[in-house]
Amino acid sequence: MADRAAPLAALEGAIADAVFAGATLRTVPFLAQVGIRLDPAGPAAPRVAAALGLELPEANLVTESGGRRALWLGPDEWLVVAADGEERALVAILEEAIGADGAVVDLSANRTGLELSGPQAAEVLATCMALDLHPRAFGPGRCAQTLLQKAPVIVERRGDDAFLLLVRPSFAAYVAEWLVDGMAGLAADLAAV
Amino acid sequence: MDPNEHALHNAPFLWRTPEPKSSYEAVVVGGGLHGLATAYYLAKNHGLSDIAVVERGWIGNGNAVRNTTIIRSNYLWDESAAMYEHALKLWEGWTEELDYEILFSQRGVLNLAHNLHDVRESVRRVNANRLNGVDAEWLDAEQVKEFCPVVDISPEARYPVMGATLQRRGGIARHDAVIFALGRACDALGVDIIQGCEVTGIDVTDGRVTGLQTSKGPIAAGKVGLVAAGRSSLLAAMAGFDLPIQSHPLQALVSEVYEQVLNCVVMSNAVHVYVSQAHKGELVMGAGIDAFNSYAQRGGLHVIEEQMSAGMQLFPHFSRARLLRTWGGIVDVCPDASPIVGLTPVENLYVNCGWGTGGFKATPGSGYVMAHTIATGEPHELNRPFSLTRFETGELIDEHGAAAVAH
Amino acid sequence: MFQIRCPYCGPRDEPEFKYGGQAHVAYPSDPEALSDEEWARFLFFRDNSKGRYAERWNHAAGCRRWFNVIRDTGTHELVGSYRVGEQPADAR
Amino acid sequence: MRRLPDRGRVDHGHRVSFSWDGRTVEGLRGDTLASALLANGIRVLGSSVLMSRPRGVVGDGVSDPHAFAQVGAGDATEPLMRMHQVETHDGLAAASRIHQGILPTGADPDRFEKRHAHCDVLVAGGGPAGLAAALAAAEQGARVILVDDHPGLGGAVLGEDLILDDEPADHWVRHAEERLRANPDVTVLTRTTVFNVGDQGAVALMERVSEHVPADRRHGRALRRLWQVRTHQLVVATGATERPLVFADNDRPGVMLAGGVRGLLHRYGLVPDRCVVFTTNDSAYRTAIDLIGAGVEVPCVVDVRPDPSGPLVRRARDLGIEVRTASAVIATDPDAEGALAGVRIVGLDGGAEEAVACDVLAVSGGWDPLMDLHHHVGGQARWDAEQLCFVPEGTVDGLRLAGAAAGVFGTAACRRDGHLVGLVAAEATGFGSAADGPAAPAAEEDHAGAPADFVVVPGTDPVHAFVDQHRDVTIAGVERALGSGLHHVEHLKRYTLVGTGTEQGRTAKVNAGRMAADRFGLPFAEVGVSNARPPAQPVTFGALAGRALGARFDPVRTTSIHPWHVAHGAVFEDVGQWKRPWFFPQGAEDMDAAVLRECAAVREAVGMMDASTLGKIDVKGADAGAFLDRLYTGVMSTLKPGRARYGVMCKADGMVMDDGVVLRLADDRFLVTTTTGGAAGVLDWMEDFLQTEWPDLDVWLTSVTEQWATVAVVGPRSRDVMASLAPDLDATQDAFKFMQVEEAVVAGMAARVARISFSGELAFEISVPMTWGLALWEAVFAAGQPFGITPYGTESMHVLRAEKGYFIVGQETDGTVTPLDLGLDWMVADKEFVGRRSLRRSDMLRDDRKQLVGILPAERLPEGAQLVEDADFEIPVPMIGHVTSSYDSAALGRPFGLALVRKGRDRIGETIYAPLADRTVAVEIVDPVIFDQEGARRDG
Ligand SMILES: Cc1cc2nc3c(=O)[nH]c(=O)nc-3n(C[C@H](O)[C@H](O)[C@H](O)COP(=O)(O)OP(=O)(O)OC[C@H]3O[C@@H](n4cnc5c(N)ncnc54)[C@H](O)[C@@H]3O)c2cc1C
Ligand SMILES: NC(=O)c1ccc[n+]([C@@H]2O[C@H](COP(=O)([O-])OP(=O)(O)OC[C@H]3O[C@@H](n4cnc5c(N)ncnc54)[C@H](O)[C@@H]3O)[C@@H](O)[C@H]2O)c1
Ligand SMILES: Cc1cc2nc3c(=O)[nH]c(=O)nc-3n(C[C@H](O)[C@H](O)[C@H](O)COP(=O)(O)O)c2cc1C
Ligand SMILES: [Zn+2]
Repeated sequence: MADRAAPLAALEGAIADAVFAGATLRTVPFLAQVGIRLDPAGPAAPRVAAALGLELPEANLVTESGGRRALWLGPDEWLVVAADGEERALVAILEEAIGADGAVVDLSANRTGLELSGPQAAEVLATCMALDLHPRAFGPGRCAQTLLQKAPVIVERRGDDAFLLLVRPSFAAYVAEWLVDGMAGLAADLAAV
Repeated sequence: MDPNEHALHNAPFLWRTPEPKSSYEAVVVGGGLHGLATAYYLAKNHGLSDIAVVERGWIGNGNAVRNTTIIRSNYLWDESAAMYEHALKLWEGWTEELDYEILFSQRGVLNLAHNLHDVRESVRRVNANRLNGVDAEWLDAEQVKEFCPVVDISPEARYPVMGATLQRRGGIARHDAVIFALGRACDALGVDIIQGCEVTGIDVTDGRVTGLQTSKGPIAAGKVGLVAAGRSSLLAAMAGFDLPIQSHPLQALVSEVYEQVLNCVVMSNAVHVYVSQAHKGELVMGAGIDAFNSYAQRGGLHVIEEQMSAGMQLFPHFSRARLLRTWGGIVDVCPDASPIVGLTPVENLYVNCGWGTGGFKATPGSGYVMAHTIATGEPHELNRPFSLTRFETGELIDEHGAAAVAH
Repeated sequence: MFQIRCPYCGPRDEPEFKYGGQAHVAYPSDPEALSDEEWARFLFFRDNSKGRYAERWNHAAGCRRWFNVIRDTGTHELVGSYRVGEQPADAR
Repeated sequence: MRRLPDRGRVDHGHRVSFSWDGRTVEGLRGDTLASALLANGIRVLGSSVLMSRPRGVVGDGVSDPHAFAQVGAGDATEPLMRMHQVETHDGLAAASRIHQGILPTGADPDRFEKRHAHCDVLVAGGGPAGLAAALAAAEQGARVILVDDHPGLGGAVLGEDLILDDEPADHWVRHAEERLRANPDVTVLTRTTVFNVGDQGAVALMERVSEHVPADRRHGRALRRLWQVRTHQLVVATGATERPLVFADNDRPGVMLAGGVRGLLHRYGLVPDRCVVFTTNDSAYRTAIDLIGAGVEVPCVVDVRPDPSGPLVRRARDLGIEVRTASAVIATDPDAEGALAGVRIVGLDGGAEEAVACDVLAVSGGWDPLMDLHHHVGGQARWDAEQLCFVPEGTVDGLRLAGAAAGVFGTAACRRDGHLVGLVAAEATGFGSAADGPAAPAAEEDHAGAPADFVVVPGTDPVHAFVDQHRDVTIAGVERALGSGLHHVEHLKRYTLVGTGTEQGRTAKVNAGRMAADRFGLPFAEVGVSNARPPAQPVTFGALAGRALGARFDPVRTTSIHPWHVAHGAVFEDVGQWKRPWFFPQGAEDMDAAVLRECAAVREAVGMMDASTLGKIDVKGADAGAFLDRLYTGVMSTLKPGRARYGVMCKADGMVMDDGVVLRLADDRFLVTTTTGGAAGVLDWMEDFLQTEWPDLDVWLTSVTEQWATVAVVGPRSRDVMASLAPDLDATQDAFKFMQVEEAVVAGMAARVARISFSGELAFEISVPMTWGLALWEAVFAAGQPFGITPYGTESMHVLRAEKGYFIVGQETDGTVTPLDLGLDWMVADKEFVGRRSLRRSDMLRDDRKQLVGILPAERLPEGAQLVEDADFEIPVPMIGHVTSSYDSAALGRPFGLALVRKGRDRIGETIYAPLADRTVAVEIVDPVIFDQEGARRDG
């Protein structure tokens, strides 16, 4: 039987070729991703936190523990991200914790990952994304839903020099094209200095 | 050599600058193209001699000087086609009639189709136009290239050109010249053009208009026509009624001046481009409408950036053309993208608005029917369907979906 | 290009948002009870004033929340934003 | 002009060579195109477009009305480049074209980039004011971006010989720059123009990244980069521009602005042989003084003022320069080329005309603060009757002006002003307090004498005295316009074209306005000048488009099965951003043949289609059913878990908005499907009602469009395919009914299977997570082989549904069609839903509305054909409808279609006509359901 297909399989070569001293781009084809909808002031919030072993973060923040992260997506919406394969277990414990007080949806195939790291990672993003990435505004532990050109993305700062982008598969090639192109431009700048 | 031999405008006299009289038989509020055309036909066709146009700024300062001057009449619905075709026929005689070089150039208007939906709707419109007596052709991609060689029709394009409608009688005219021509013609027929005169109140007694409050004092009026485009809602409010109008910024831009590269008007709804090359040589392009309400006469640069990347799809070698100037107008958008021309809840008060992004082309027809409406108190056959009451009955003339409505 | 403060995510650029027209216009609770004229007013007539204006925006590319903004339609000044259910006076 | 070996900021030891109109010219490193040509004795740059008069360099900056050239070759040629901005380098190719450019004819070989940036204080202009503002704000802790359009910082300082703190002002500039560059929160961008100011601090910059470098040393770098900055505060320190005076033949090459002549000396070491100065104010005396210092002959300074007396005037007199007071230049004399050979000077209170030979006339009519950026966002100006220029009036939120741009003209005063404005800007964005900030540097008072209020030289020949040199507008032209009754400067502009040229009349507008004011005896403050609009300097279309070209213009969205479609030769259709297989031609098949084959396969055996692009929304919560009832015309709350129902949604105006199948997955969970194009809109629409109208409903919406890939298996043999794919699923009619939903293992994958049919045939839609879509597709294809499974695209899908009379949103509907028009009365339930009230409006109740019908035309019609009542007609003819869908049917063996026809349902059985360009086709109206009217095929 055939296997799962990585959404950016066809672009792996171009992505590898784009890497330069300033930044590295890598695909993260599969991740467990589970959407949570609930009222943060309601009864389900503490149950979910307990079940996950993770507080649900406040606006624009990420909480992390035991290989799971919760990303804030909206005032009553989070995305739990964990290692590929964990989605079934996660959905089960979350369904259980939430019961009738919210919604849990498996979204593992709904987005794919792109990891951008390196000293110029933020500059690469600045070629195609308007978000203020200054450490004062968007330091590690922060996340946002925003636009990368015309593509909706979730961006998470994973460290001083590292970002994870979660992208709908149908937009992934477009997003990768922009990042690869931004890297090419910065690489040319670097070469010319 | 006298430099004025080159000048475009060379009329020995244009118009007087009178102070308002205390009363007029009829007053047109708004000295844009539609207001001037209304006054012109009131005097010319209906013999009114005691009329004024009152204008808050200088005549033309609204959308008249801001539009991309595209003229065509190939609208989908019968009511629209009749109105715009009437206007186009008048355009065809206006240079002579107004005795002024308005540079009306019937160079052809292409509306490109980029997907099957566009193709279907374009063919639908071409067929409707023909049966309404409006010239219309459907061109396939090769024929588009033949008619307008600079358009990129390569199938690799993100949204390849699948064909286009062509109205050969469509084209452009020099908007500024039309203002001068109409101002002069009105003045010659005795119309008082009163500039710097903002209407600040409308006097209504027993449901009937009696006069105006203005920044130059009160003016009594037997009949009043509101022809104020983007500011129509503000005026209607003064008379105590509402209009189903939202005022949005619409931006346009011109490039620097180049040797001729573009021989016709090209429009594309799907890719959001419309462009022509004016007689001086500048490329004139319209941008998309900004989504929000505004009276600020400016929009966001991102709209223009988007417009340019769209432009590069169709005209890759305009890359080195340069943006010289951008500006915004206030367009009066109706829910069905068709104008409102006719009676109001106030007796002897008439309204002409809602032309939104596309009223320049209608100028002569709009003035013609508005003058008829004011003079007779009844709509002309052509504007009867464009009544304010259609929103109640649901008899809309929805030019959104089908008719390549922008401009 | 506006910078709009989403009451949930903070300030973001205009392309992330979708405009929703005049705020505080509720869908009629009993449409069938309305005359054609009243229904037409709900469907097609919106305030189009110059000056401070309460309007709706949706943070479409962000948290997907609808919220309200007070903006000056004459100057583009953004006075403040507030959540659905709050009043214009709450705008900040 | 000639080059002094020891002057200017050029590198005298480094020659560059470039071409001008095809011939090779040498310049120095640091030269601009303008300075290099002048150094080579090239005074005539070209001729004016209307009057064909020779024209030359006028100033040393971008406001120059003539210094434009066509630069670059081939597809990289760019028209109307500012010569003062083009830095010469080896290999540069430039040509004379000052007023009308030529566009390339091929695609642009160069790269234009964009970059986003954010800061607290953005400073436009790197002169004394801007530098001081940037320093002050940065020292208060603000994030600062400092922008200047020259290659180096310093602004006017670089074009002058100025003293600041008793040393050359350069020293201070260098020191300031070092401090700024050492601060990690400061970005300094040179060769960068602030060209647009928008709302809430959206500022756009254009950086010239590599165009000053020879092409072979660019190494793939961008030519230019558009910076999209979001700043909290904008400090506009863009300096001032000099105004010319109006007299006969003032357009002759050699007639220049006094500040420009100084600039050419101090920047490039260029000097004239003999230079007359003509001024209304003190500043031009610097030109005389500096030129004398450089050893140039200055026969005289012609000053219109009767008794000029400022310190600079005294210094000039001390240096022995002749000052002719109450005098003016009334005309100029040409040399053989038409360039300047001498001037005619007259006394303003009479007296004879005197000819003075010179190769340059340095003119100053005063200075105008450069406030364009302030005007971009609606900033106002007022006439300053003392300084005789427009100065900013009030400020716009978040924007402040400093230095010469604010009407402050002394160098030390500019620095002081910049410092203070920098502190205030920092404070406004939360950094420090202006009151406690670092002390402002001292500034002596400006002792300049009062300037004269003077524009046009009386008695000069109006036909050859230019007001707008770029547009060839003369005094005569302006007067003719004013004489015809025009009163307003904006009319004047549009009648004469003053100020509409490439440089936007920076040197013309004030003088033109002044002439109008004088003519009508109105205060200048009232008359004003025609307005300024973005961009502050022209920007290339390509740079505005940036890298959003080709695949980066608009996302190409594809499903996970797409690679298979490509590998199997599918022809694609654009549906919104999606690429969907349109048909799968085999061999040399054209579309018609492929579609007939595909349709036949579905009706006779089995077909498969990628349905993954349909929008999908997970609707969860106790009130999910009630919520859907309010949005769909039909009832969803009565649906049983495990069942599906088709639904239609209306906009509030009662017109059909979208449609799709709703699956009830559990008591509290539905899966809503939408059209491909409608997905985002429907979700927004639902969220809107949920959040703003019915926040008390317990409903949660989540988009799952891309979570699921869906493969439709369609046709009489589909049950056989299912049996082989999912042996554990009982797909018999009794166990698995139409509109039933099952969870099952399909080809080893956990899947959801639903019996939904858009073709009238027995059909199964199988959904698996998107990443498994391709695997599922391949499994279905393999399992279907024994039954002749045939992949089909959207065209066949459309034919099959049309045979069943199913409409497509956007094809049968166009925003004017209600569910009742489509014959969906049975779906309009007797309960409130959004849009219902609209269906009762009088126009909706008319009995002659257009209704959906089937058509059997005598030949296949184009979609979009219009329909008329009679075969014989004259134009204009009333149209009673149009063809919305039209195909050849494999099943019927004939062409058929759907149409919207006035009173259509009453006309079934009648014949109407479709007039085409060259013939008229008879069309029989039939029931919309043309094939399998009894619905016998649905269950296999
Ligand atoms: C960027 C842009 C591009 C366009 N392109 C096209 C195109 O290509 N083709 C096309 O057909 N149409 C186009 N249009 C639309 C077209 O410009 C308008 O529909 C048309 O000009 C409107 O008529 P008008 O000229 O009378 O309006 P305006 O010129 O706006 O006239 C209204 C006048 O009323 C005056 N006024 C308002 N309030 C008062 C008051 N209280 N007292 C006194 N006077 C008042 C205003 O000052 C103004 O002069 C475009 C519009 C814009 C903005
Ligand atoms: N009457 C006079 O004597 C007189 C008149 C004007 C100026 N000046 C002198 O000029 C100087 C003025 O100092 P200042 O700092 O105000 O101005 P400045 O002219 O020194 O500096 C302004 C800088 O901004 C740049 N600039 C302009 N528009 C720009 C844009 N849109 N984007 C990027 N850069 C842009 C200019 O190229 C220049 O480098 C002082 O030295 C003053 O003495 C004197
Ligand atoms: C068809 C057309 C052509 C134009 N051509 C030029 C031009 O060549 N140069 C120019 O400076 N402006 C040109 N403009 C723009 C006007 O200068 C001006 O920006 C516009 O009328 C809006 O007025 P405003 O900018 O004063 O608000 C043109 C405008 C139009 C509608
Ligand atoms: Zn938000």
